[in-house]
Amino acid sequence: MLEILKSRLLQGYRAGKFPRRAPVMPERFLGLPLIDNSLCQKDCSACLQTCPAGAIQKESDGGITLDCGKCIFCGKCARACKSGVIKFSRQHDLAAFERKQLLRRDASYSYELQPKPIIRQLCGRSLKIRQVSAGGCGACELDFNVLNTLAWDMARLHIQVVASPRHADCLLVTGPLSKNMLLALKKTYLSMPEPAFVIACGTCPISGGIFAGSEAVCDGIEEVLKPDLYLPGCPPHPASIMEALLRFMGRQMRPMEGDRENKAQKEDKAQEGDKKPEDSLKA
Amino acid sequence: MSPLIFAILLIIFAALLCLLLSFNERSAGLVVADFSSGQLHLPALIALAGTILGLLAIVPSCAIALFRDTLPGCGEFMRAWFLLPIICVGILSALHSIAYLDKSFSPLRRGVYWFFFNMTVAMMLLVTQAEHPVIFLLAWEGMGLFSFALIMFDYKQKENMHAAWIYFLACQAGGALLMLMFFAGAFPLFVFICGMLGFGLKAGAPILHIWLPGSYQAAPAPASVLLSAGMINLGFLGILRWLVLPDPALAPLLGYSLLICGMPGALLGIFFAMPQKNLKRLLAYSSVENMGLIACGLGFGFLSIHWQRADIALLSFAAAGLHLLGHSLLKGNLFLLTDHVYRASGELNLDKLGGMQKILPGTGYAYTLSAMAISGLPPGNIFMAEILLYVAAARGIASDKLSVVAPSLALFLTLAFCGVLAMTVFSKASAAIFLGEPRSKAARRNLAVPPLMKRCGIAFMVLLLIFLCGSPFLAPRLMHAFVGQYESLYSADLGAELYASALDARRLLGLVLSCVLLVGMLFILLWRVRRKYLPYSTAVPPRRFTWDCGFAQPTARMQYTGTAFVQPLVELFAPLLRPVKKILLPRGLFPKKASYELSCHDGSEQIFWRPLVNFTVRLAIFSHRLQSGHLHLYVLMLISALLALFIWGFAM
Amino acid sequence: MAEQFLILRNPGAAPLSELPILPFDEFRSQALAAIIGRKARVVAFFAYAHGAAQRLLLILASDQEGKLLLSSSEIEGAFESFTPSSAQFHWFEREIYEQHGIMPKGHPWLKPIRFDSPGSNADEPGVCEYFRLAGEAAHEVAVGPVHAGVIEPGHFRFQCVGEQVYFLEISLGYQHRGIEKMLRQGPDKKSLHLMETCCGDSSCAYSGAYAHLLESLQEDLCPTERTQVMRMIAWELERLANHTGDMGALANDVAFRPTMAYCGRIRGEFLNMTAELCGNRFGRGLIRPGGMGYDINDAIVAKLLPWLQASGKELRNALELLFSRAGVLDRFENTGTVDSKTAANIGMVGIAARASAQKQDLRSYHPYGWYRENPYEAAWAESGDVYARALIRYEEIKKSLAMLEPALKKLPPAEKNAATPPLSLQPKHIAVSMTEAWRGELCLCAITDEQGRFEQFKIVDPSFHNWYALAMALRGEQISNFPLCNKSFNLSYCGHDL
Amino acid sequence: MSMFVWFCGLLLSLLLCPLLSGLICKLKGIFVGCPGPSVWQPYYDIIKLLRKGSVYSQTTTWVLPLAPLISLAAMLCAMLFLPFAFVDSPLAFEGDVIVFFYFLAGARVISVLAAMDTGSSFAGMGASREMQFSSLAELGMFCILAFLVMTTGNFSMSGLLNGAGILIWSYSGTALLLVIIAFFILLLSENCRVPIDDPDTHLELTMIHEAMVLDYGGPDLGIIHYTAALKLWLFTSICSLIIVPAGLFSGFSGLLLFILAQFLLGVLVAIVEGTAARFRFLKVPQFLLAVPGLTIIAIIMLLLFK
Repeated sequence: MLEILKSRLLQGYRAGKFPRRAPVMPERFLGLPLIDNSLCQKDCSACLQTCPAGAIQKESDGGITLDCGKCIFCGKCARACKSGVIKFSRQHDLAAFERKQLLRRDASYSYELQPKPIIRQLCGRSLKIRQVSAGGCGACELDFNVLNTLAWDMARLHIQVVASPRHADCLLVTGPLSKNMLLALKKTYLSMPEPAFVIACGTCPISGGIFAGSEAVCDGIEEVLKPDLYLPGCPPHPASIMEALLRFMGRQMRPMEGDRENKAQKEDKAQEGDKKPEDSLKA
Repeated sequence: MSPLIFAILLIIFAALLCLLLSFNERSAGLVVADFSSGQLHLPALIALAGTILGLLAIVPSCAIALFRDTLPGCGEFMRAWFLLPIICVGILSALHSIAYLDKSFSPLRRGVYWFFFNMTVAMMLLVTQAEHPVIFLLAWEGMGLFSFALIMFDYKQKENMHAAWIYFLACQAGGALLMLMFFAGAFPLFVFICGMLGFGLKAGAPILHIWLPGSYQAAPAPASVLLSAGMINLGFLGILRWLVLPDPALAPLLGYSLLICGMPGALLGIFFAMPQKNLKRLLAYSSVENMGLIACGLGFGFLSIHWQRADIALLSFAAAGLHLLGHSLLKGNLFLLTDHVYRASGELNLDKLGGMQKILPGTGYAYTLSAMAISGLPPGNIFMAEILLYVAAARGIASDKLSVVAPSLALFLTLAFCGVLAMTVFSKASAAIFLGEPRSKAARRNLAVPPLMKRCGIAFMVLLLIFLCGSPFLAPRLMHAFVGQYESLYSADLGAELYASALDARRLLGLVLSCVLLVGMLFILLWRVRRKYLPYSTAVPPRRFTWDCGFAQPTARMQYTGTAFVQPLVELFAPLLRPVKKILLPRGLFPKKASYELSCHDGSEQIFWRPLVNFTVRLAIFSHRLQSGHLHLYVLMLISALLALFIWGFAM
Repeated sequence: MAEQFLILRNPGAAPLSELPILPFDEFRSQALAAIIGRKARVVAFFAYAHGAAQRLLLILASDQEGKLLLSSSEIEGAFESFTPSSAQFHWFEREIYEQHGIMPKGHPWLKPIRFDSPGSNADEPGVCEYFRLAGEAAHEVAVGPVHAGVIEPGHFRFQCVGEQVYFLEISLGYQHRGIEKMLRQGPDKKSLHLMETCCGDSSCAYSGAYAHLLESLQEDLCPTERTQVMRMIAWELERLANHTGDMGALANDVAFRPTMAYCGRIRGEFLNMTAELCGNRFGRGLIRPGGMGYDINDAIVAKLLPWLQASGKELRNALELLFSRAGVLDRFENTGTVDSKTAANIGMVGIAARASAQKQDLRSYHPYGWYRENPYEAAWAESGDVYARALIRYEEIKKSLAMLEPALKKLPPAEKNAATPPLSLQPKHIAVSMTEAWRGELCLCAITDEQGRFEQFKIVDPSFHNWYALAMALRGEQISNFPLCNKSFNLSYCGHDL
Repeated sequence: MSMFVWFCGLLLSLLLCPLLSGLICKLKGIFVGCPGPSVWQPYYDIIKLLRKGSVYSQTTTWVLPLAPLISLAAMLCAMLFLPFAFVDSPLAFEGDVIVFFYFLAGARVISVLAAMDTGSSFAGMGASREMQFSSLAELGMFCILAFLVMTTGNFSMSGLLNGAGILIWSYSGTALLLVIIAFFILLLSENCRVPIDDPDTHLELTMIHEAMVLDYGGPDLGIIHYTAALKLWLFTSICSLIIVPAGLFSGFSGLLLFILAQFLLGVLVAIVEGTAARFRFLKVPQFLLAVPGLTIIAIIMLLLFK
């Protein structure tokens, strides 16, 4: 007992500040891509050629569209682009309620912020999640699991993982939906009482991600289930998942567009001074 | 002629007529009524009519005895109390028998069955009636013999014959002991021991219950009902009528011995019921438990008289009486319901059944309710008895004297532990039979169950309900009866005590019933709220599949079997139960086969009877050696015997 | 009969012409002789189509000599199974049968492992003939593919009576994504990312092994000394993060909340350190063939060092707390035991093998990269139970922490930024590269065609060797101990299913 | 007046019982260094579940849909006999203890049957464990009852719990202490707490209570959560009533103390959960058999020193 108390003193109170304070993402973190099509060279397709996931499309007007639902956030395109059309910000909030909102053509942030009213009414203060891995590499699961740890402690924000789909409000799917998981995913969804929601967590369930095109996968879950929330990322950072879940529950109000990036950076600098490194990184 | 004698004669007459007609081919094959499953033949009709008319004839006198307001004639009340289950169970099992004896039985066999059935009933009635030892002994012996014939009705199966022979031996031993009891009046202790053993044999006392599980399992279902719900009680009647009544001085001794037999009996019974796979065997062991508890109640009552605590005594007697009736009806019902299951599936092995609720919904409700009731859950007839005994024991615990506290405490804990183990046993049984998915082809077979059988089940449930609601009124009357019977035992004036206890019991049972009613009302209220006001529950919830982790092909093998359900408890009590496991473990990295089989042989057989038999056999072999046939050896024996006598003579 | 093996050191490549192609009987007898005589282990055994012919390729590792032995044989449609002689082949032969329909004759346990055509005839994944415990009292407990926790899918079939497990069979394949197939004709722009997503928690080990593989196939792709150190940092951070997470999970399974909570958080610290290096918590994009995706500058070193020290201290404290609780040790000890004989029979690798007294660690016996110059002494234990596997993790955590600090302090200076040359692999070569991922031995094997493309690419994840050990560990165990046993192995589903 | 206080106690118990579970979860969080779920989380969960739909399995019969409400009704009826806020229940009668515990047992049996009704191996596993552990716990419970009967000479819930006042503490405090420890073990076991069960685990193979209700969703599950919270409250109530000498407090101070005592016991449960590791299942029976063991020692002490 004494040892436990001693240990508790040493370990300290380590809960993260999210969502009260914006998370500080690592220096080299690749978040929301910002596209400046005005700089795009017409005859250049360096980004297209280098993208391993085929997320970039050249549009007829000369600009490009980056599909976050396909992007695996490797950053190769930003390095390949000599004219600086593509930049990856350190912004973590990537989730969207509609698939088409993931197509990025500019630097604005125009995601819908409010979920369907029923979700907020029902799950605003109690969201029970059943997670299903449908193929994939297991990294999304790991980073989702992180939300259970001290630093994130999603239980304090009314989110919990439950054992049975019968207990769940929401199905969180990761992975590109391997053919072998098709039936299991359907059965899990069918086992949930109404109303049942679906979250596609990670690039894989949205489009198949890096595995798109393989014979053994279905290229995302859309052909089986219509997700109520799309969260790109490979894997999404815990902060992204957390933000997405909160937004899904209708509990996270975004600061309006425009000043977001600046604000985040300012906060960064302000925090760096007074915080220990481990604290700033954890959040 | 009293109605009882008339009934006995009528039943015997019907039996003889039935037997006579059965041997005549023409009349034996004469069909009187046609049911979906079989026909009712003339002899059977006669026997059936005899039984039912006879038993119905007793009802009025029985009712008068039970509800007469004045105290005298308590002997009559007791007799009526023991007659009550025989009447109920007799009529219903007779009706069930019609459906039981379907086309597969030849008319002759039916005739024989009915003969023995009627004779058994008649002898049981005679046993309750007999006032003279010789008649009693004759009736007792007849009851044993005729029921022996019923048990060996299905004589083609070897194990049935084995069970029947053990039963026969037990009956003969019991009869012999009782004979000794009646004709050795000079030695009270000897009389007592003989009587206890003799009647204990019939009442399924621990160790002496050896015949019980096998014969219940072997007998045809209606006969099992007769045995378990009617005959087994008569052991207690014997003890009350022939042991205590003639010699009230035996009461304290009887109290101790009943309590000392009853508690381990109850525990052993329920322990051995736990791992049983055969449904009827499980019920048989549960009978041993219930008999143990009844013995506890009676024993505690007699002890309390000895302690001069009339209030405790009265409560205990009322508890024992209610328990006896409740057990008879519930056990009868459960045996009959088990027969429904057997009819529909041809299977009595718990581990192979499952999902029968969908095939036999009515049976499922009735079984589950009866199972909950027999494990002592409220609102059940057994609970009504047990709560009285609990209160009695608690009053004993609150006493100042250690000699009172210790037995009360032991009884209190025995009751609690038996109760919770019985809940385990019966939730295992009803879950394994009725709930989940069928575990074998048999459970999926869905053969027709004759409607008559089902109606018998309904009748049982109605009777149970009537007696449940009547229990607040019956309990005080039981107290009266016992006071009247054993008035000589009480030293003080009983009037006030009796009045208070009767009031206590009536109030307690009434309150329990109203609590149950309250729960029912609360439930209905909650149910309506749930249905009406919760947004999504107004719609009919979709029926999908049990959550199977998303696996493609879940099978019925993926549910707990009855044995698996109790496995942890059986392992925990393995030193007591000594389960015999035949396990072939999977060997090596890629095993070819593995298997598991568990059986629990009767504890008394292992610990007591087998060593006893072995010892006897060894003794016999040894004495056989002395009989070698050599003359000189006999001479030597003669001389040594003479020598021994000489020495003894000198020593004196 | 002289031994005919192509001998390589890890990582190594050789022209395909040097690979002996033996008649099957000789191939078989030599392989078995090497397994018995040289105490060699099966690292990989697979079939591939070479033109019209079907070839079997076997890679053995002799730990004491630090050598890899390669041999091959041409067969037609079927061959005599090795499994009855050596159970190490068991899973590989099932894979061969499933992938190519080549029948290993006499295989005692031929069932699909990934439910992928053509060898598996199942309509639905996971549906096959399971071993049964006979007797009416016996029942099955089927768990998965969708589990109660947040873990990957797999199907576990327990043969039980009540709480007692008599047999466990594990059926995987739900995570099958066809990575090996997608890698053929590479390397292309996807290849590295596919390697990193073979098994999400071992991204660095995979990308490292892949880098070594390409570096051995292309001579001018030569990692600098600084690169070697940086890779080691990535690997050991990965190891630390995963071992820490596992210790927390083990604590969780015995419901010991303090250590579970602390380890969960500290694992995050290690992941965040990795993210500090490359922006991704799993080290994606950090290691690439020929060099590193990102450099470690002084600012990062200054940030990481105190961070590492603090986290290390907290971690030691959390683990000491765990190992000091009698209740925890009681749960750990004698639970899920795999004895050393079984471990050797099955051919277990990694921490699970080291916990069952198998002295094997690629960093010691087949050193590669940084470990070549810096000898590493493997930790091992005897008892083979959950306790041993936890203890090995604790020892390795201590060792990793001890390696990381000096490495970070004394990073070799950055060399003049020489651009990595474009990829052009040697044609008609065979290359094998193994790294000790945190779970154990990870083996990549590539065969290039005339254009220097991958004609065949084989991945053997450590879990591939170890899943059967988990099944063995559960025999005769209580079913309630399964989560604990499972966590103590913590095998990868996706790494196995690929 | 006292009747009004009792009624307030009853009402507050009905209202506050989920808060106790919430508090335990919160404290467990704080114990390891994070905020933990909101104390109101159980309320949010229950309200949400009541508003959701449900799905029933084709395998199930009448037992599954009825069981949660039967359990709740039985539990509600049983709690009428408790002397809330140290005031004797107006419904008390001799023997109501038996009704109380048998109603609880009935609730347990019906939920076990409901679990078996699904035909799922997990539910069967949970049911089998529940029956095993509760059989042993019941034996302990009745030992404790016997002890209380012995000390108070009364056999109604109110008499037993309120009677165990200053007197016992004064003449056999040690015995009472043993009994309280024993009862606390029962409290942990009956409410599926560490070290017997882990309410936080979500692994099918190790759960007891949660494994049994895997197939419930929506309103039924909400009712089950509430019933579980109520059961915990009933047990902490009994525990606090045994500990606190009744005569000392009356009226609203008693009510206040009563509520406070529940939450203090909740803190104790949280501390146990925060520090203990869970037992192997094979060891649980030994742990549970300690209850009758301790109580019988207490009874012997009582007999010796009375």
